[in-house]
Amino acid sequence: MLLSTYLSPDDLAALATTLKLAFLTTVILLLVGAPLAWWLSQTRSRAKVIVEALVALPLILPPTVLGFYLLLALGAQGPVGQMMSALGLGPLAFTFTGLVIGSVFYSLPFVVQPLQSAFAAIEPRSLEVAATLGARPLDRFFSVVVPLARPGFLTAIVLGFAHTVGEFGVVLMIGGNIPGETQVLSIAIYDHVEAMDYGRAHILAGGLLVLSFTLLLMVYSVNGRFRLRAAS
Amino acid sequence: MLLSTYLSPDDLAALATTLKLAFLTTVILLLVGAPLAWWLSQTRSRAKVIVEALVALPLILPPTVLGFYLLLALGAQGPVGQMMSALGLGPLAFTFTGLVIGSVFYSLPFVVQPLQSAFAAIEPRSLEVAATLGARPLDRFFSVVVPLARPGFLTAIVLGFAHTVGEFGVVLMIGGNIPGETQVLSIAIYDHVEAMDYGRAHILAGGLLVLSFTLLLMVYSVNGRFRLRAAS
Amino acid sequence: DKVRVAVASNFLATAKQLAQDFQTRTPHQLALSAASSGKFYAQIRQGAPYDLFLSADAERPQRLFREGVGNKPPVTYAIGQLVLWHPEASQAVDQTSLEQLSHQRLALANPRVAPYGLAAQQLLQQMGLWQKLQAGLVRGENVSQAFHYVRSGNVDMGLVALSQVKTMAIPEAQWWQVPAERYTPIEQQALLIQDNAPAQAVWQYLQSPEARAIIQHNGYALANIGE
Amino acid sequence: MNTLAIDIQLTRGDFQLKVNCSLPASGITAIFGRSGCGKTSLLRAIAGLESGVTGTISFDQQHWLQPELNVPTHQRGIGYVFQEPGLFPHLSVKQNLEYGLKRATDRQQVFEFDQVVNWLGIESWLDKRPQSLSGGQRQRVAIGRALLSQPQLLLMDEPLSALDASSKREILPYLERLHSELNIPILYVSHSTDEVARLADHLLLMHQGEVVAQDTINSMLTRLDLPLAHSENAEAIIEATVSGVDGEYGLMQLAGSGGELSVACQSVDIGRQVRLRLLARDISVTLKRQTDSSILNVLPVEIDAIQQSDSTATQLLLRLRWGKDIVLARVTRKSVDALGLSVGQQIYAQVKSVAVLA
Amino acid sequence: MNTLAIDIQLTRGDFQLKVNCSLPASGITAIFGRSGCGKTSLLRAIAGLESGVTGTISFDQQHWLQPELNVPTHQRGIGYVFQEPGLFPHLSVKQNLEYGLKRATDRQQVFEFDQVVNWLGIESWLDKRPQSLSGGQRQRVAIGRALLSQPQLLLMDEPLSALDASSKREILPYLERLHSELNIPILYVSHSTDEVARLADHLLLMHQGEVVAQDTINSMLTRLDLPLAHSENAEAIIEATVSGVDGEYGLMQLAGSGGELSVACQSVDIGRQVRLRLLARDISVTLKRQTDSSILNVLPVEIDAIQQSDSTATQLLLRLRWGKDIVLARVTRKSVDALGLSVGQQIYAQVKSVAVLA
Ligand SMILES: Nc1ncnc2c1ncn2[C@@H]1O[C@H](COP(=O)(O)OP(=O)(O)OP(=O)(O)O)[C@@H](O)[C@H]1O
Ligand SMILES: Nc1ncnc2c1ncn2[C@@H]1O[C@H](COP(=O)(O)OP(=O)(O)OP(=O)(O)O)[C@@H](O)[C@H]1O
Ligand code: MOO
Ligand SMILES: [Mg+2]
Ligand SMILES: [Mg+2]
Repeated sequence: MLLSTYLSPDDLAALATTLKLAFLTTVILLLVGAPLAWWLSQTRSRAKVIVEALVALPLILPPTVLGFYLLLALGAQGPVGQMMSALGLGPLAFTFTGLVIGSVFYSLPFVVQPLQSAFAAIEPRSLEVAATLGARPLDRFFSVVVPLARPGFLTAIVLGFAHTVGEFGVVLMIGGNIPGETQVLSIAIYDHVEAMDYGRAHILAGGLLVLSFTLLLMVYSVNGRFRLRAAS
Repeated sequence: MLLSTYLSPDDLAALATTLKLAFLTTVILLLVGAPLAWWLSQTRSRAKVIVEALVALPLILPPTVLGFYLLLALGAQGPVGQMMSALGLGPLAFTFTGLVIGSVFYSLPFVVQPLQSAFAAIEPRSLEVAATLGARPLDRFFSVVVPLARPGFLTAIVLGFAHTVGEFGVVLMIGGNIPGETQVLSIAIYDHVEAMDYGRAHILAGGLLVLSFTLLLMVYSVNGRFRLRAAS
Repeated sequence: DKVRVAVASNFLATAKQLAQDFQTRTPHQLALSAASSGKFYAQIRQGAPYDLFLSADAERPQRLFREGVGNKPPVTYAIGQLVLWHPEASQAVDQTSLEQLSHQRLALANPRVAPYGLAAQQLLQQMGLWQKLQAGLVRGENVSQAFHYVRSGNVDMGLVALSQVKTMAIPEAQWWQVPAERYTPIEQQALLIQDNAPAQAVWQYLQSPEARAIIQHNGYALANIGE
Repeated sequence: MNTLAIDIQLTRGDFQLKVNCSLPASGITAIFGRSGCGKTSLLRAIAGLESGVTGTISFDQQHWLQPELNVPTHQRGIGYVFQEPGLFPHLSVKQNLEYGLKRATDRQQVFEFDQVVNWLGIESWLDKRPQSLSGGQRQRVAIGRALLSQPQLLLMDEPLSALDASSKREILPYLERLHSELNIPILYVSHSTDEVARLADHLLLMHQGEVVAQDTINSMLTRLDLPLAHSENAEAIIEATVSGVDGEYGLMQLAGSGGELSVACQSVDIGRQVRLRLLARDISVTLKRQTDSSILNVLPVEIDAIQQSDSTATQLLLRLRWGKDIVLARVTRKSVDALGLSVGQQIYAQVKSVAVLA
Repeated sequence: MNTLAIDIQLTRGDFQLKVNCSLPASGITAIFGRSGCGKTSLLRAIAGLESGVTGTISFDQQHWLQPELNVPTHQRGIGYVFQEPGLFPHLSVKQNLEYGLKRATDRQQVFEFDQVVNWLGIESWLDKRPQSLSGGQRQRVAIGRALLSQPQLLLMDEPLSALDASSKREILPYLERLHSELNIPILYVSHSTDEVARLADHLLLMHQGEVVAQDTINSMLTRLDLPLAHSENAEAIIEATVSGVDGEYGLMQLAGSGGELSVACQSVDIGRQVRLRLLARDISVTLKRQTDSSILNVLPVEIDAIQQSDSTATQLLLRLRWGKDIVLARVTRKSVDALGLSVGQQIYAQVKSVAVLA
C-alpha cells in the first residue's frame, strides 16, 4: 500500500488512532451538544449564561493546563480515578476512553456554539406550525429543527472533528503518548520534530494538511450546495 | 496590590502580555475577519469553498505543528524572513509582533465562522429595504448588518479573545518565552507544571479560570440581554 | 512482550536506535513514548502505565523513587554534554563567541524546566554574561526547541546538546563543546517502574556495553557503572 | 354540550386579553374586530401557542386548559392557518402537505390528499420548493396542509388576506364546502365582511381584548346598535329555498319568508336551501311597486326601525321586515323625508343585486 | 419627456418577465393582474433589486438601466413599500422612520417627520420596537418610513393588504393626498379594485409576465374587451364639479358632463373637481324617469353598447353614455329583453350609490 511506503507502522497506528478518536468524539459531541445547544437556544433561564460560560471555558484555558487538571481528575489519585477503582474499573487516564473524554470536553464549545446559533435562527413560527400539525416535541426537533439547522450541524461536525484531529496538549497530558494506543498524529509529528527527524515530520504534516484540506473542502462544498439550494 | 502577593513579577508580566496580545489580536481579527466573513456569506463564487477551507485549516492543524512551520517561514531562510530582511526590517520570530501575527492566523476561524453564520442569517429583505431608503453598501453594513449580527460579533469577540488567551503551541514555538515580551500566561502555567511547582501552577490556573469565567459570564449576559430584548 | 518506555524528548532519537538494537537481541518489543520529563513526572504519579522512565535529569526519577515508585534506585544512563552552536561562524567557535555577543540572540532551553537550560545558565553566570545577555536570550521549552530556533535561522547561536549536533552531523567548525567542569553534570537517570521480566531485560540492556556504545556514539558521556 | 368554552386571561405587554364566551363547535364562527384588538392572540391561546394564558378552555368534552392542566398544541387536534403561510422551506410542496397527514394516522381521515390538492388547484407545484411560489400560492398550500392534518377544529387567521380577488373567489367555495359538507368547526379571523358574510354562521365581535357581542351572523349584522350595520358594507343574510328555475334567462326563483326573489341560476335542485346576502347599499325603497325598471326584485316590506340620528347625517339605515326576515336599506335622509317614511309603514324594497352565498 | 420608460426582460426560474411600456411619471399608476403574473418582479426590477434584468429603464431624464449602466438601488431615489413591512428589528419605530430621512439630506424635503407621523397616526408607538406592533401597525410605519426617505418615485407592493378595513379607510385619504397635493408619482400594486379606483389615474394590466393593456383608469375600466369590466366590482370613474350644497340634508350637487348628481356632502368649495366612482352593479335602468323612489340620482343616458354574449348569460353589461362620460350598468338579460333595450336608445340610469373618491 502506498501509505506504508511513506509512513512507519507507528505513524500509521497514530493516524488510525487519530481518525478513530476524532470520529468517536464527534459522534458523542453531537449526542451531547445538540440537546445542550437546543436548551441554550430556547431557555430564558438565568442559568443559561452560566452554562454558556462553562461550555466556552475550554476555549480560554490552554490545552496543556486543561490536560494537566484532567490528568489530576482522571488519574489514579484523582476523584474520578478513585471512583473508577472503587467501581473495580481501571483509571481512565492513559486509555483511549480517557482520550475520548478529554477530547469531548475540549471540543465541546466547537459543537455547541454553531448549533446554538443555527437553532436560534430558526423561526419560532416553523415550530408552531409543526405543533399544530400534530408533531410532538422530539418529532419537531428531528423533522424541523435538524433540517433547518443543517448548515449549523455541518459546521459543528467539521469544527468538532477538526479540532479533535488538531488537539495536542490535552491528548499529550492525559493520553501519555503510547504508540498504538494513545499516540495521535499531532503528537507523532511533534515527536519527529523533537527527534530532529524533519523528513518524516514534513511527510506527516504535509499528509495531514492535504487530508484536512480535502476534508474541509468536501464539507464546505456540500454545505454550500445545500445553502444555495435552500436560497433558490 | 492583592495580585502581587500571589503572583511573581514574571507571572504578572505574563498576564499583562497575554491580555495585550489577546486584545490586539481580537481587534485585528475583527478588521480582517468581518469583511472576509461578509464576502463568504454573500458570494456565490466557486472560490468560496476554498477560502472557507483555508480559513478553517488552523483548526485542524495541531498548534505545535503550525508553530513549527511558522517558525520555518519566519526564519532567516524562510519566505517571510527573507521578505522582512529585504524590506530592511528585523526578524519577526520571538517578537511581540510575531506573536500577534501567529495568533491572528491561529484564531482566524474563530472569528470568521460565527460572523459568517450571523451574516448569513440576516434577511436579504432588510438590506433591500435599507437600499431603497438610500443607504449605500458600507452604510448598510454598519447600520443594518452589524446591529443585526450583534450576537455573532459578540461570539466572535469572545472566541477570538479566549482562543488567543488559551493558545499555547503556536506561541510556544514562535514566542521564545521572553519575559515581558513574549511570555504569556499559558506558558507560564505550563512551566510551573513542568518545574513541578504545582502550587504556583494552581494559583495561576485558578486565577485564569476565575478571570476567564467572569469574562465569559459578562459577555454572555450582555449578549443574552440583547437577544431577549430583540425577541420581545 | 511489550515494554512501555517513557523517554525524555531529547533522548528520543538515541532511544530509537537502542530499541532497534534491543529488539534484534530479545523477543521483547519497545513502545517509546516521548514527552518532557516534567510531564512524565506528573503522569507517573497519576499511575501512567510505563514500565521504564528515561528522564532528562536526575531530580525527577529521584523524587519519584522517594515517593515510592519503583523498588530499585534510579541509575544514570547518560550524561548530557552542552555545546555552543553558531552556524554562521566566521571564525572558530569557542567561549569568545559568547563574550562577543552583543545584540544577537542566543537560544537556550528554559533553565526552570530543562536540565540543558540549567547547564547553559550556569555557564553564562560563571562567565559573568547572564545579566548582560538577558534581553537577547530566547528560551525554548526544551533543548530541542533551542536547537530548532538556531536551525531555522531565527537565532544566531544556541547552547544545545552534543547529541543534537552529532545526530544532525553539524560540521565541527560550527560548534564548541563546553568543558564539562563549567556546569553541573547533566545526569540523565532511568527509573524502573514495573519490575517485570521484559522491563528487567530493558533495564539490563541499558547498562550493557552494546547500549553504552550507542549512547556514547550519540554524544553523551557515561557514568561509571555501579556508581 | 358541543361547544368551545373559553374563559381566559392573557397579558401581552400593555395589552390585556379577557375573553369569556362559549362558541358553537360546529359551523364557521367569524372573529371580527379592529387591528390590534386581540384576534390573533385569542386564536393562539385556543391553539395552546401562548404561554401565560390562565383560565379554562374546553372543546367538545375535552379539557384543553384547566388550573392544573395544559394540553400541548400537538394534542389539541387543531389545524391552524397563519396570516403568513409558514411553509417549511426544507420540504417540497408535497412534503409540506404530507407533514400533517403522516402525523394524523390515528385520526379519522376526513380529508384525502388528492381531494385537497384538487380543491386548491396545487397539483402542478407538488415538486416545487415553497420559496419558488408567490405569496398567494404559498397560502393555498398552507391551507391544504392544515386540512390534511385532519383537525377537529380549524383556526384560520386571515388566511385569504394574501390572495388576489380571483384566487379568493376560487378558494372560497371550497371553504364553504368544508363547512356545509364536512361539518368541521372553524374559527375564522377576517377583516373582510365579504368573506365573513359568505362563510360565517356565527360572529364574534371583539374590541380592545374583549368580546363585545356574539350571535348568529344575521342578528349581528342587522343590529343597529353594533358597528357592523354602520359599515360601508352593511348587509343582511337571509335563508331561502330554491322554488323554480327560469331556464331561458338563467334565473332561479327563491322563496324567502316574505315572498319570491329571482337571482342568477346556480342550482336546479328545487327545494335546496341557499343563503342570500343583501347589501344595505343595494336596496332602495319606493312607496308603490314600480314597473318599467331593470330591477327584478321588489319586496313588499314593513319598516321595522329607522336609524335615529342627528340632523347632520346624510344617509340613514332602514331596518325592514320581509316576512320573518330582516333586511337593511341605506337611503338618504332627504329621501326619508321626501317619501315621509315612518316605522310600521308598508313599502317596497328594490333589491339591485342579491348574492347567493351557498 | 416626463415618463418612466421601461423595456426589460427578466427570467426567474421558468417565469419570464417581458415588459415594454412607458408610464407617466406623475400620478398613481396601478399595476393589476393575477397572483404570479409578475407584478412584484416588475417593481423589483424598477427598484434595481433584481439582478439579471436586461434592457433599459429611464426615469425623468435619468438613465437607471442601460446596456453598460446599472444605477444601484440607493441612487435611484425611490421609495419601496413591500408586501411585508420589513421594519428593522434593532431600531425603534422612531429610528426606523428616521433611517431614510437621515439619508435624504441632499434631496428636497417634501415630507416632514411630524406631518407623516400625524398622517399615519403612529405618534404613540414612536418609542416601541416594531416587534411589539401588530402586522397592520407595522405596515403603517413602513409606509411612513418610505415617505420620509423623500423618494422621487414611490413603489408600493400591496401596501394595504395587511391592514383591516377601517385602518385602510384611514390611510387611503392620505395616499390620495400624496397624489393630489404632492405630485409624487406612485406605482401601486394591488389586488383591490377598491383601492385602484380610489387612487389610480392610470392602470397597467399584466398577464403572465407581460403587459396586456394600459390606459387611463376610466378607459381601462369601461372597456368591455378587458377583464376588468367583467369583474364583480366592474365600475366607472368620472370627474365632476361641485355645483351646489343642500345644507339641510347634507348633500351636495355635482355637475357632470351629462347633468347633475346629489351625493353626501364632503366639500362646500363650489367649483372643486371631484372623482366619482359608479359601480356597474349599483346602476339599474328604467325606460321612463321614475318618481316615488328613494333613489336620488337618475341620469338620462344613451346606450353605447350592450355586451354580446351567448344565451346562457344571466347578466349583461350596458355601456351607457352620460354626456361625455361612460358608465357601466349590470342588468339581467331578462330585463334587457323585457325592456327591449338596444344600442342608441335613450333611457334612464338609476344610480343607487355614488362614491366620491377625492
Ligand atoms: N409579541 C408581542 N408582545 C407584546 N405585545 C404584543 C405582541 N404581539 C402583539 N401584541 C399586542 O397585542 C395586541 C393584540 O395583538 P393581536 O395580534 O392579537 O391583534 P389582532 O387583532 O390579531 O391584530 P391584526 O388585525 O392587526 O392582526 C396588539 O395591541 C399588540 O400591540
Ligand atoms: N425567488 C423566485 N425564484 C423563482 N421564481 C420565482 C421566485 N419568486 C417568484 N417566482 C415566480 O415568478 C412569478 C412572478 O412572481 P411575482 O412575485 O412577481 O408575482 P406577483 O404578481 O407579485 O404575485 P402575487 O400577487 O402573488 O404577489 C411567479 O410565477 C413565481 O412562480
Ligand atoms: O532534556 Mo531537556 O528537558 O530538553 O533539557
Ligand atoms: Mg392578527
Ligand atoms: Mg407580489
